[in-house]
Amino acid sequence: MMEKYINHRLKEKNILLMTHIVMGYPSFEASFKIVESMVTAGVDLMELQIPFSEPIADGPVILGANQKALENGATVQRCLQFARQVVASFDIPFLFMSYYNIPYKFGIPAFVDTMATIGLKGAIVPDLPPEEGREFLTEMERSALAPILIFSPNTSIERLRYLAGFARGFVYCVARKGVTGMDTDFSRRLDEYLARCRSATSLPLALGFGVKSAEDVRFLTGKAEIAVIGTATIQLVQERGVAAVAEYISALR
Amino acid sequence: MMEKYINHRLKEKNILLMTHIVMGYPSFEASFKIVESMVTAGVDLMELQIPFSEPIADGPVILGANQKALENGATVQRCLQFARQVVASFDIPFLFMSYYNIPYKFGIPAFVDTMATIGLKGAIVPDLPPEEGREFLTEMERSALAPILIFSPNTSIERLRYLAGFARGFVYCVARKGVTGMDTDFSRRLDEYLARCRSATSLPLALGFGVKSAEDVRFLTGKAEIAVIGTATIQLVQERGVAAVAEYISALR
Amino acid sequence: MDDRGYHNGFGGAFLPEILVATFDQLDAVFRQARNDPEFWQTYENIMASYSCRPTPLTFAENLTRHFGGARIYIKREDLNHTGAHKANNVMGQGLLVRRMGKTRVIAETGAGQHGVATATMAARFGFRCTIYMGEVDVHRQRPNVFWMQRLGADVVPVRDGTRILKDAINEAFRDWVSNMDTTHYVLGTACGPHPFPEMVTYFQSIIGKEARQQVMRAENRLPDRVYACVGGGSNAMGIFSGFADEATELVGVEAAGRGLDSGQHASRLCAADASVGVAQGYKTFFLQDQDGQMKETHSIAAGLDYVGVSPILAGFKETGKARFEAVTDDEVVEAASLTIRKEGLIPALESAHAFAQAFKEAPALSRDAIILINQSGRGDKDIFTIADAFDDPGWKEFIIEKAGQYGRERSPAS
Amino acid sequence: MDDRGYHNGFGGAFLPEILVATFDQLDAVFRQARNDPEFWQTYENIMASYSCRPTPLTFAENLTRHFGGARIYIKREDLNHTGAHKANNVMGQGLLVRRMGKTRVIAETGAGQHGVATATMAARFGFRCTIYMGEVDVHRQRPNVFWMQRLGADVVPVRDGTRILKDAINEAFRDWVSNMDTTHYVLGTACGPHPFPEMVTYFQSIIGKEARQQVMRAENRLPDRVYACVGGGSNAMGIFSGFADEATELVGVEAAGRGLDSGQHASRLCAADASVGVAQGYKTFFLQDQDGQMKETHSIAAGLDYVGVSPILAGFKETGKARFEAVTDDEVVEAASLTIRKEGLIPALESAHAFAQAFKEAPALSRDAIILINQSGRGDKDIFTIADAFDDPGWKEFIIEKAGQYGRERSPAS
Ligand SMILES: Cc1ncc(COP(=O)(O)O)c(C=O)c1O
Ligand SMILES: Cc1ncc(COP(=O)(O)O)c(C=O)c1O
Repeated sequence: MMEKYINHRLKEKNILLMTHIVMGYPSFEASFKIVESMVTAGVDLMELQIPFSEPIADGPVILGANQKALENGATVQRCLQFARQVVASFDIPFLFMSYYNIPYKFGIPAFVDTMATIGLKGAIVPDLPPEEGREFLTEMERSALAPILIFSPNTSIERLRYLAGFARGFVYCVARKGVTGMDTDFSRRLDEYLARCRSATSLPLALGFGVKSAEDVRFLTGKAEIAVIGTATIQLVQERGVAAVAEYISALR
Repeated sequence: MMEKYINHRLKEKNILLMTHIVMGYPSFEASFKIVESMVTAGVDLMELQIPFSEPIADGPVILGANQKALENGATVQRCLQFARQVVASFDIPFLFMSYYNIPYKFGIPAFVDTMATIGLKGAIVPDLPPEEGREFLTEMERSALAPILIFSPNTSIERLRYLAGFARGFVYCVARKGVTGMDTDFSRRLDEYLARCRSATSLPLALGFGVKSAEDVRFLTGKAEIAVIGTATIQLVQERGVAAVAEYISALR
Repeated sequence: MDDRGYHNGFGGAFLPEILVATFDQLDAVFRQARNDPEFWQTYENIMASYSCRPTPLTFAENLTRHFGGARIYIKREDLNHTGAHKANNVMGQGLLVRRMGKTRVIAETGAGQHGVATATMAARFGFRCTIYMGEVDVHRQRPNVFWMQRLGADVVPVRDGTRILKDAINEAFRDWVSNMDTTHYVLGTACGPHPFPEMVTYFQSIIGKEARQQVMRAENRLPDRVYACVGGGSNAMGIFSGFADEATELVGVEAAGRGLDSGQHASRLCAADASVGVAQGYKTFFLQDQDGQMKETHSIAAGLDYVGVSPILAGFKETGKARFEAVTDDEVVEAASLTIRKEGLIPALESAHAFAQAFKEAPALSRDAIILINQSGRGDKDIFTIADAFDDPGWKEFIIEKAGQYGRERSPAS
Repeated sequence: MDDRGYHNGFGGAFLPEILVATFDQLDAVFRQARNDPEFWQTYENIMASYSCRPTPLTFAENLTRHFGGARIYIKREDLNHTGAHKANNVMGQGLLVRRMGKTRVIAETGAGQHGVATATMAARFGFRCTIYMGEVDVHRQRPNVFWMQRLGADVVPVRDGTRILKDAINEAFRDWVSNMDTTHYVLGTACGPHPFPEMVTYFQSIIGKEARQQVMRAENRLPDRVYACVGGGSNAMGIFSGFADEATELVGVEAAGRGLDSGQHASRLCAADASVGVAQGYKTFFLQDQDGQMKETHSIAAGLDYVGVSPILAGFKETGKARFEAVTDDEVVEAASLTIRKEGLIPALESAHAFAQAFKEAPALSRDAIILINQSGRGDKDIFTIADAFDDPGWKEFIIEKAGQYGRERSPAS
């Protein structure tokens, strides 16, 4: 389903953009406006992060957004409600992003059912390798939702293939070691890495971690199907407010 | 010599009084006045203490006087000069009292010679048992000065006899355990102790540590030849000044 | 990594993909070492010549008499170099780091105890060292920060999250995902993703091995009960390892803080507000809310102030292989005070939890019963906390005076 | 008492008559114990089960490499219970107190180390305990005062004299002359009237006995030089006891403070301003003026800040059986700092004197030379002093903050 959407869109655009927000940061109202701006500015897919108190794979910016959202009362229920509203309002695929404890505490089957009911298209759970995710993967499959698996630069080719076996929709390729929000060196080595990813899967590739400028997006065009902008927009909102988002996104591509 | 003096005086008095000062406390001028008052009030013998930084057998009052005197510049030379002046001015026997390090650093023969030259009659060195005092005792003997030995309530009868063998002039019987300046219980047990002391020596007995009132002196009369007043006068000077000394001493006997 | 370290459903390795290869390597090296009979010998030698293993077993004659019940023995981990059982774990991991050819270590620390131990190990092995410590803890545990710095470690105050131990762990993971090629993360307790719980337990099992032999030598039989405090669970797993027999009851003692109902405690195995979850890479009981967000914890003992607990102990809880209890801050201070006065031993406040529970039970046991308490560390490192717990006026005066002196140095004009 | 403990003219027992009988008793009990083969065994057992003897010998691989000269070994007295070699002496004397049937102990303390050790021993043996401590030291060493009080000891601040260690010794003697029937004075070092120097040396000789065996086991030969710091001289006598052979050079290291010419030091065996005298009951080198009045001393290490020195070491000085050196405060801080960073060992500032001198000599020695340093204690007890020596701003801030907190508690209105 999502794969089809991606390929379809790629007929009109050289590269798709996926953006990321932390639901409830800086507030749910603002979150809604950000989504609205992004969709209007032409974003193709979006990650909606359910904030978690221990976001182990996120850097300081997203980490701070998680905390702030929680302090402001971003419960899981409130996030689900927000997602419902967003999915109903905008016509692009939305994915959940969160750490495993959130669906785990909710109850995996119930969580996946809720996602399906709301109309989300998939989920990224960065601390859930397939070895630990049997139940989650089964439920996702049953509901025809895409579990987005993650490739990393130091994943062996055998393991890339192993992961690919569980992936649906697209694969999220982490550009480098480290957490979100640090600079990435867009260079020949990235080409080699993406080629390796490509050899392991026929799914579209999304590349994230450190993508933030039109130049970065240009570099990726023709190499990945999706450029993921995460930390950059949160930083933008912090520095220049929600109003700056639309212009920023439009200028990326 | 001193023994003769004591026995001679005892023909006129029931009990003799020995008092004690720390040279240079509160000042050398005051020390001189105190000696003068005491002699005038009828004191029979006096201890002149050369202050020492570590007066291990003295209680807080005499300890404090030692320190104060040292702070005020009471060097050994100054003390010798003071002693010379006092011996020349007053016609009773004066004894040095100090800890062993003072004569030791001065040089034992020179120290004893100086004592003899000045006209002192003996010395009390509370941290010098005869086992350690061979040289000192020899020098004192040579100069016909009296080393005053100390008996204590827990000295065995054998040792009392051993100590008596080195004693000259009189023996200083410490009334009880502890340091100078604490209360003593003048009771039957003291009688027994003095009887034990008496059995070990034919020398006159001086009793010290805690003697401070006419009542105490009365108790000792007929039991000891000499009552030693130490801490009491220093306390008196501290509380009521040098002028109070004469009256206090006169009232003791 | 085939065996993912599950213990009755607890454990696992919930890792970001970027760390999977690093854990595969760690797991392999650990297995290799464990199967190499010389490795344990090397480990024992280093602990004997650098720390003072075997640590003694002390018969607490006065406490035994005082309670009039069971014979009380104390395993003296307080005598270890750096003052706690933490030394066992760090030196062991140091040997693995050397095997892996890495040159840098990182660690989280709460009380500062594990940070000092790691910085010490790094100095001795010649590794570079970074210690992550919640900003709140940096302030609370300044003496340990001072020592870590003297030992050459870079101490990084963590200003994110609740700025305590769990946040320091997250931050250490963030460093690790960037620097895994050169760097090993020396986790401080029997928690975290597999193989950490097993690996830390393996090194700490030296406590139980020795203690078993020592009790057998002294009494010619096994103890009836063994008490250990439970923070992450490493000292408990260490001593329990020696007494897997049915005959000995294992008692883990958690921090009930201001009471299990107060919301201010750190009990994950005895409290109603704990439940199973997945965080920091493993599945266990966490103190968390209904959404799965971690709660703030409280204990008078900084080293017990943690939201998770060893998955192996969580397994023991489920199977009944160990019994878990919790004691309050007040009970702990009283137990520490009694132990100091009666035996001249100063248990760390963490360890004093084990003492407090043992003291509750000892009087009711018969005079031939034997109990063993693990004194995981020494308390003199805790003077700021203990002095506060005793509300000591002399201490406060001293600090105020000292501060005055420092203040005057700073502003020589005033 | 026939043998009066003279060592080349130093020693003796210059006692007030009231104490003679007490010393006769002590001397007799000590002789008896010494001639009883079971006594040493009992002593070793208690030190093995209550402290962690034998303490290890650590090869300082990194320091050895750093200096490129002699192989450096470190005897780890820092791992003793209560953190220093002082434990050996107090536990030994505790056994004698029990033999004498006394029920109370008193002690002097400067750094607080010996006071804590004695209070610990008293707690363990069930004796009442009073510790005399100069008022200046009570303020400087508050943490130790706190622990002594927790251990049940009565800490009496001595307000007489210079209000430091020597005054505390005088005060302890004053207590003793009043209470000798029930009370034993646990002198803390190899000083004082006979038989104290010999008795303390006897108990501390456990260090040298062990170290000799350990070096022999490691190197199959004796060390070329043995270094120990010299305060009163007990740790030095302890380790030197194991190496009386001609083959090993014994090096005692005193505190040169701000320099031997500064008038602010505590060197009695290397400084021109020391001379032979008699005080505190024995004859030795004292820092005294021409009249024989004791001088003020200075050392960065409170435990070395004493006017006298063991008469046995004074004898060694005269016969050349040992060599004596002195190192300055600055050299000591540098040596401590290097040892912490290179080996992860935190020597007490006292012990760091021995390290400093060894470091001066090690580079010039050949690579097969062996030197042994006695780490008499651990430095984490000294954090207030060490932090000051390093002039650590973070530490000062922490203290100022803490003081602010205590200040607010005191005046809740403000
Ligand atoms: C002395 C001591 N005991 C116990 C603990 C708790 O850790 P664990 O449960 O891993 O033994 C700590 C942690 O810092 C500690 O310092
Ligand atoms: C650790 C340590 N080393 C050395 C000394 C000095 O004493 P001694 O010369 O008797 O060993 C002290 C005294 O407090 C001490 O605490």
